[in-house]
Amino acid sequence: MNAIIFSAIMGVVMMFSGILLQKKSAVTTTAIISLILLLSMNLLDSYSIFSFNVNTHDLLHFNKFGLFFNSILIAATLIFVLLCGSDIEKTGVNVADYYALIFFVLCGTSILTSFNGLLMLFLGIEIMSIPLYILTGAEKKNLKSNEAALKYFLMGAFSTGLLLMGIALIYGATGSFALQVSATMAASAGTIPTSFLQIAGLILLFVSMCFKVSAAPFHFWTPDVYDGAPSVFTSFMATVVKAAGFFAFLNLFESNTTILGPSWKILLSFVIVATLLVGNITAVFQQSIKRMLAYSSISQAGFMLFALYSNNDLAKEGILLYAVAYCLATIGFFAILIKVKDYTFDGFNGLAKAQPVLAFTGVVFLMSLAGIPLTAGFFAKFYMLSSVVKSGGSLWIVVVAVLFAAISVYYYFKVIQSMFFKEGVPEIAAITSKFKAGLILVAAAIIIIGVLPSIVLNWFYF
Amino acid sequence: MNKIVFLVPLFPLLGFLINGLGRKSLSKSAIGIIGSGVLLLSFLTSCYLFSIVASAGEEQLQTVVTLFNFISVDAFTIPFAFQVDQLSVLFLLIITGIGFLIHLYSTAYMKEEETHHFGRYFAYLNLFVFSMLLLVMGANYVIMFIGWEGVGLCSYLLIGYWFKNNDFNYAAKKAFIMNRIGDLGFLLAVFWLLFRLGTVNYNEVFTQVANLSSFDIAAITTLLFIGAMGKSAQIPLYTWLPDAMAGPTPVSALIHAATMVTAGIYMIARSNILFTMAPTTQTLIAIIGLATAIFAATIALKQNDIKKVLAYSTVSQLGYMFLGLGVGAYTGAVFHVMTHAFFKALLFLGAGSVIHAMHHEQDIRKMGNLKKFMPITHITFLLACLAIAGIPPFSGFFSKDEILAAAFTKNPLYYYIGVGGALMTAFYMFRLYTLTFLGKFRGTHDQEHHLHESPAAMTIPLIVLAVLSVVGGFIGIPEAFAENKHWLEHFLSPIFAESTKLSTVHHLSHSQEYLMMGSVTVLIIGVILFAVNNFKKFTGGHELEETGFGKLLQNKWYIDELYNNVIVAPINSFAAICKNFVEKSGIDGAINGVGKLVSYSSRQLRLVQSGQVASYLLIMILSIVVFFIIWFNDITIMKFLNKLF
Amino acid sequence: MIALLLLLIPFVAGLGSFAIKQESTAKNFSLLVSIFILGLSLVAVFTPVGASFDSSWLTDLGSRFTLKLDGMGKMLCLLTAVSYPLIFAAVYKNEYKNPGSFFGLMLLTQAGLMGVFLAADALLFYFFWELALIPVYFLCSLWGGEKRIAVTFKFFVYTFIGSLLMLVGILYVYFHTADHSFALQSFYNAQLSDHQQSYMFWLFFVAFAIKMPIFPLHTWQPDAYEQAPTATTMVLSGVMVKMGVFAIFRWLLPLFPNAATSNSIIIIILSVTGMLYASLIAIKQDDIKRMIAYSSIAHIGLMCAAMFTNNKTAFDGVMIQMFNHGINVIGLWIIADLIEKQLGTRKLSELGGLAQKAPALAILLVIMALANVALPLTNAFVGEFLMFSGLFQYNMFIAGVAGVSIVLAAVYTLNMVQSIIYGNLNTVTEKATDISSNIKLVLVIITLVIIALGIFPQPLIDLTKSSVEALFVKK
Amino acid sequence: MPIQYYIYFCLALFSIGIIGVLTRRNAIIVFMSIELMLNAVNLLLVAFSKVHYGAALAANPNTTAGIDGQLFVFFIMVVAAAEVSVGLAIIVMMYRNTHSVDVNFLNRLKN
Amino acid sequence: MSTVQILFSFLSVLALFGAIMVLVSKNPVHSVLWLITVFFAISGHYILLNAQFLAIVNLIVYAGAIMVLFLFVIMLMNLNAEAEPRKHLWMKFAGVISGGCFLMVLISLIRQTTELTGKTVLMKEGNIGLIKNLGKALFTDYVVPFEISSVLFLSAMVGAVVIGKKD
Repeated sequence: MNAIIFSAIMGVVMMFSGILLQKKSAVTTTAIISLILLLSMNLLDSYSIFSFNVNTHDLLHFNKFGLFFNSILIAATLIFVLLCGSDIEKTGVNVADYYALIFFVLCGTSILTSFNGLLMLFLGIEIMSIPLYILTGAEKKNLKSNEAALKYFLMGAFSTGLLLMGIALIYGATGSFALQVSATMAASAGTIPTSFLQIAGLILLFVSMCFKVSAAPFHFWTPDVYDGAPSVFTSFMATVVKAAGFFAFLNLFESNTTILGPSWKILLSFVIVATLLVGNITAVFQQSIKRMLAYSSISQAGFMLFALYSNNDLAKEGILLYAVAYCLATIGFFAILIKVKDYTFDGFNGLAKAQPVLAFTGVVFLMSLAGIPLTAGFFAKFYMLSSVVKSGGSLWIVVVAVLFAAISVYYYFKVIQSMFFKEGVPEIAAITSKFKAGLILVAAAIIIIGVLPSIVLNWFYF
Repeated sequence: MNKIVFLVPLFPLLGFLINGLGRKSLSKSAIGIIGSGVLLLSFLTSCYLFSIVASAGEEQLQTVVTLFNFISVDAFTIPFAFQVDQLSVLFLLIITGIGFLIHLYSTAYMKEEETHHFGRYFAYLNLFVFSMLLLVMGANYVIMFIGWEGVGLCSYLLIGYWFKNNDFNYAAKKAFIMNRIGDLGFLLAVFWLLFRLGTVNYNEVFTQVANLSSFDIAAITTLLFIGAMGKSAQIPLYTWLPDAMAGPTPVSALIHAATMVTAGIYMIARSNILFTMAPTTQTLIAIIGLATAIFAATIALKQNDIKKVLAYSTVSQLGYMFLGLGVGAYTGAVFHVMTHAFFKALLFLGAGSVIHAMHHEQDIRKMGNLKKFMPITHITFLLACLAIAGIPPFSGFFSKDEILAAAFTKNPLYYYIGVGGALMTAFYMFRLYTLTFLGKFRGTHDQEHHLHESPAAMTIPLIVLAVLSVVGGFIGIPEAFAENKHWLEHFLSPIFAESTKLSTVHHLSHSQEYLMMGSVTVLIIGVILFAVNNFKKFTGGHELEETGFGKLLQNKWYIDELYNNVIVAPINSFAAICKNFVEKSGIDGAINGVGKLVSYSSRQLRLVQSGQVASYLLIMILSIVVFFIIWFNDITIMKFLNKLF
Repeated sequence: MIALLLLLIPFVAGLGSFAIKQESTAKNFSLLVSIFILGLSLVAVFTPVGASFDSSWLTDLGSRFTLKLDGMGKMLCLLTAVSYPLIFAAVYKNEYKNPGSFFGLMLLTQAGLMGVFLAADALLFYFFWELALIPVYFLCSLWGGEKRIAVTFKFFVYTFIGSLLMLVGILYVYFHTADHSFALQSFYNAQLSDHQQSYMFWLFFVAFAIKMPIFPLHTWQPDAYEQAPTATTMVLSGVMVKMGVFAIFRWLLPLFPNAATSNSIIIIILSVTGMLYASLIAIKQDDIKRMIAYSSIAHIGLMCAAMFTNNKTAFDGVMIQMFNHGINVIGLWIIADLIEKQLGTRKLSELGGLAQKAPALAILLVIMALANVALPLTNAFVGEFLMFSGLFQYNMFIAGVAGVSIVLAAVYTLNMVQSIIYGNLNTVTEKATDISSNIKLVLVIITLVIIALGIFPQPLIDLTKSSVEALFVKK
Repeated sequence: MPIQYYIYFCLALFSIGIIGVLTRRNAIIVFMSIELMLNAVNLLLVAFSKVHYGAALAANPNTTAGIDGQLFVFFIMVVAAAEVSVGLAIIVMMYRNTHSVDVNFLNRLKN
Repeated sequence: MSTVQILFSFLSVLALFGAIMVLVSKNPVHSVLWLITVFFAISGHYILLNAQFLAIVNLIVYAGAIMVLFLFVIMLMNLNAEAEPRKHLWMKFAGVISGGCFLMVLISLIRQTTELTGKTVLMKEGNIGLIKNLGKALFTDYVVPFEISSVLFLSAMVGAVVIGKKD
């Protein structure tokens, strides 16, 4: 509960900080401090040392997994603000409001990591999405940003409609919005004739969640929105929000899969393969690195979906690890991307000469995204694949996945090629040594996790 | 048999190292002395060994000496061992003895070479002798194979000695590759032995030969014979030998006449038991040998290059030796190897001296009447010709006669064809002799002006060899003339004991033999006289254009062209197809095709992202519909998927 | 402990070398390090079996940081350790832009190779398998020829796909181990039905086949060898290729014995086809480097064929051939590089007559060439002899067909020798000079090794005997 | 009144909303269609709530079963209101820049 | 045919007709007005279901606030019929078709359900829809979401400010 309450409060605080503080940097500092506070509160909660216990009437349910995941998200946000704070300031005038919105998003993620019913799921998603519509359109004069905002909003609202229809049908079948009920029905799904209403509802729910985590064929908003949104917020959206979405997805379907029977795996593998295909294949031919990353995030989502495919303990660990690895790498690389004026591949030519630190850390991030060993990304993918193999899932989908992973190497390494092997003079914004230090730390973290992933997981298991 | 055995190959090896490394620093004379000195040393050592072996006589003497284990794996162990018995010691004498003479000869013949090339020459020569000794002394097939390939290498190096001339290089390469083909056969035979017997040591192989099925033996012997074909220039692998004349003449004398080419005969004689137990292979050998003998002889009839003639005669003589092996006359074959070594080396050296005098002119149509200018060469050459022609009592007569006699007992047809070959031999040899030494000189004037007898270093070997080729025959006097005077047969009997047990050779009656010898001799003399008279009055120029059959012969039956068009060219074009089409378009094309496919599909898939909200949502809705449909008939889909994976 | 050192020293030194700016310092540093490692590996070779290292790594996954040094590992570590000083010495006079990184990456590669040869844990093995690859990617793309980026990238993706497939295989086997562990031993004891084996077998084999490479997965190799900086090419063809061979011995055969035997005929036929095919193409090659590349494909093909004969003799042959081929091919690359550096061309048709200008080079080249055609008393002969006799026992006919490659090898190798050193000088070769001292030294060392191992191959055979025995104990 | 009727009716309404979203280009109309969908859902929820209530009523006269459904509708309305404010703000912003509310007018982001 | 059924069918037809008119009418203002009609019809349904609170809220929030907002915006932009250019016919066609498919699929699914048979909606009576009960539930069991929804409004407000504010 701490996270929800405090994120809301911090949001309000940020709103006022805009009025009270003149200097933008001061606002950023406030945001950082309050994020640290939020993180510590959440951790305290997860260690159940100090936490507000409100009787939520089983609408919310806090378990260690969710809280830990939430703290990962908050920590990712913290890193994001630390690296990109200056760029957030550059985005527009009302910096404080952006931070406020970010905190509201965090409130939404906190709900999504602890919801115990469709009602809170719905609210959480909405609380998470609405600020994002705004952040997407933050660059008001930039038509791309406008377009992105409009598209995101319309499609988001539409998917909300589908979500609600799904919820309604489920409610019709079960007479309740609680997860357990459908779970219990699922338990006895074998005996009683499966309720078609519930199935229709679940499928619609599945679709709308796929939309949220941008899984094909419901991914279409992703490239346009990520591309159009201000890069800072893109990196936030692509990491924190998507991870939260995944957690909700996992949490929602953990127990309901059996209702759908065999078609569940079929639908899921269909979605997974489609996602990997669209993500990787389309990314190959992009000129703009930002857009390439948008597609790559789709392909990453494809990998994360494996956690859903084989929902076992390895999958849970895997999604944790994946969230960490993916957030670190993506935030890190976006931080570099933002510094470069030209987002095309040629814009990166000769970066290794101009800014060796950026280039080298960039290589680490990209390798982690590609899943090369010695980086966190490898173990993320490794856990996902092993969870599938462990669940006795059919091997062919794993093989397909690794083949697409090999394709993903293509576009990630294209960036490396232009950074290292091509001549050019990239235009780069001023780089502070603090920023470099931050990058190096993130890269170091990625490599450490890449060598010893157990530190993250042990932390999770205490 | 003590460690002294190792000295024999050791000396040449040392010579090779010293000359090879010091070829820049040492002076010519030093190189010459070292080069031939080491041969003399190992010749003396071999003489000593010979004395031991000879004195040991009939009773088995411990012949195998192991140096160390070359290869030792679970399946088998291959010792680095030498075997010195009657057969190998005989070859040792031939190799080191003639080798020494030829080294000596070379010191004079190669005088004009630059010092370091001179050193290189002797290094190669020593290396050759070393490998040849390995070949002969090896106590198992692998060591023999080491020498076998070693001599091939040296002949490659020596044929291509004048490496600036690319034709020579091609000749060298041809020699090496053709030998390799043979070697492959040899190697497979060795594998077969290892597979069946788990050993390649002569003693064990020959004792366990009973364990081999007849098919195995036939296969092994055939493969070995293929090896011999390559090395000893038999049909169909003979074409490298005439080309090998590109090398310096002493090399031709040593390698391509006296020693290396007889390796095949040695190998078969060495494994005589196997061959005796494989009659089919024996017939094959006999036929091939005979065919080669005749075939080469016909070619030799029309050659105008002095060395080419000798080369083809070598091939033909080797054919006789194989005929001997084929009909089971192992002693005869070895005997002929020896005598042939004498007179053929002599012929080559004589030719060398002629060429030396004629300033590297090799066309006999431009020579003539040389007897006036270089008497010693002339006399020795004449003796050699008589020997090879088989005029009694010259050495050639005895050895060839022995083979022919054995052939007759096997199958008279062999005999008659063999005799035909002998007559041709006599003809082309004396054609050569006449054109070179008799008649009137047909060369240019300054050539005539410079004509001179060769220096002592060259004439001494000639004389020695001449003596040998005259008297060499007396170590193998046939039964017909004197009972048990066939010293060689007695000497070698332990080697061929097993085979003689197996093969029942019924000897001819003496009267028959006299008749045959007499008639053949008469015929040969007739041919000789005809040849001499015919070519005495040959005067240059006209009759160059051969026609019809003659042309065919002059062009060696167009065998080289045949090989080029039937074997080499197709392989080349096939390789070209592999390189330019299969590799580029086929395999690599497929690989790159995958990449192309990816980028193409990427370009197509981008268009789905049309940027229009409506189309996005449309696809969403449709896919929802699809989901429902999937759900409706999930069972069938499951079945399908399970069938698929 | 010594195993760990073999792995750590190049790794740390490699990282350290990035800091070095001056060319000479970088060269000397890396040379010294490599020589030190050589000494270390010699110690390792002579220490009795059991030089291993073990520490916990991923306890919850059941993967431990286990290094094991058996006969085969010893030999290959020795090969790695021997080849690096030679390579560094050979390229000592070459110019490199930011040499610190170059030699650093080279040393990192060495660390990766050592790791592959030492790892006794599947996951660890996979780690090093990739770690050895990545520095090579940068080496080739940064210091390579003009088409380097595309070619190297093809090479990288190609091998990466292979290793990913292997990863899937590893995972699958891992979940079928009794004690859910990646340890080598428990992998050996994994219970797999023949049906499962046959799938896993191919997943693993493809990875190794691409690395070796085996026809028809070889097309990355000639381009890569041609484009890579020669020092890297030497590592690639001298040592890295052996990773595949090693991996088949260490992982494939013990893990899936039944699948190996049931698929052996397919693979042997593939390899033999590859041998002849590569030899034919080598005959037609006009580019020295490509020719060497194809000849090396042919040799590897023989090794691969021999590895599936399930025959001790052949295995012994493969073992020593791994070492010998590594040494010989490095020698050939040095010469090829020398010629290119000196005369600016690799076209055989443009060369000729070097024997007059550079007799020393000529002699050494001839010896290398003879080793390449496996002439007796050169080291290659023993290996090929054993492999062929093993293959012969597997199937006479196939052995006979494969034997043709002996002849073909003679053809293309002699072609090369003839068109490089024989014949007359031309405008290109006029300016040739004899080889510099450092390269002469390296080549002489290689020559001595060639001849020494050609006459006394037994030590190598004995070194790896234990590993061969182990392969048969399993079955 | 059988529940099926309600379901059919609401689904029809919902589908009409979808069709509207798919076929109209005017952002505002599209948005209105979405509101239509939401309303369909609302009605369906209420209907279901009454079904469950009716089912529970037999057992217990003063049950509150099904009340959650109606509250859910309430929350949907809340969210809808919030969405409308934001959505219209975005549309207005776009109109400011482009003087058009055509969804496809801005088509910079594609492929 | 009871009055309830008559009312139900009338309202439903009205709603559907209005909904269709929303789509087909060229002039946005007309569409808004038609949508309001739909909302009224739905409110009628609520009353029929005796969900009085929702009926009122629906009227106030939707038909009142939201629709007025729409109308306001439209008039502010004075969009008229020509404002919207023609759209490709096939796109319209495809839209209708896929929407229809969606409907068909769902309906066919519902038709197969055995569970719904005999389930009837309790019309007119039933007091859960009354403000008293709803309010009690809202402020006891559902207080948390209720409070949280304030965050929603807050963010919406901030958002509206951020976007609307001139800078």
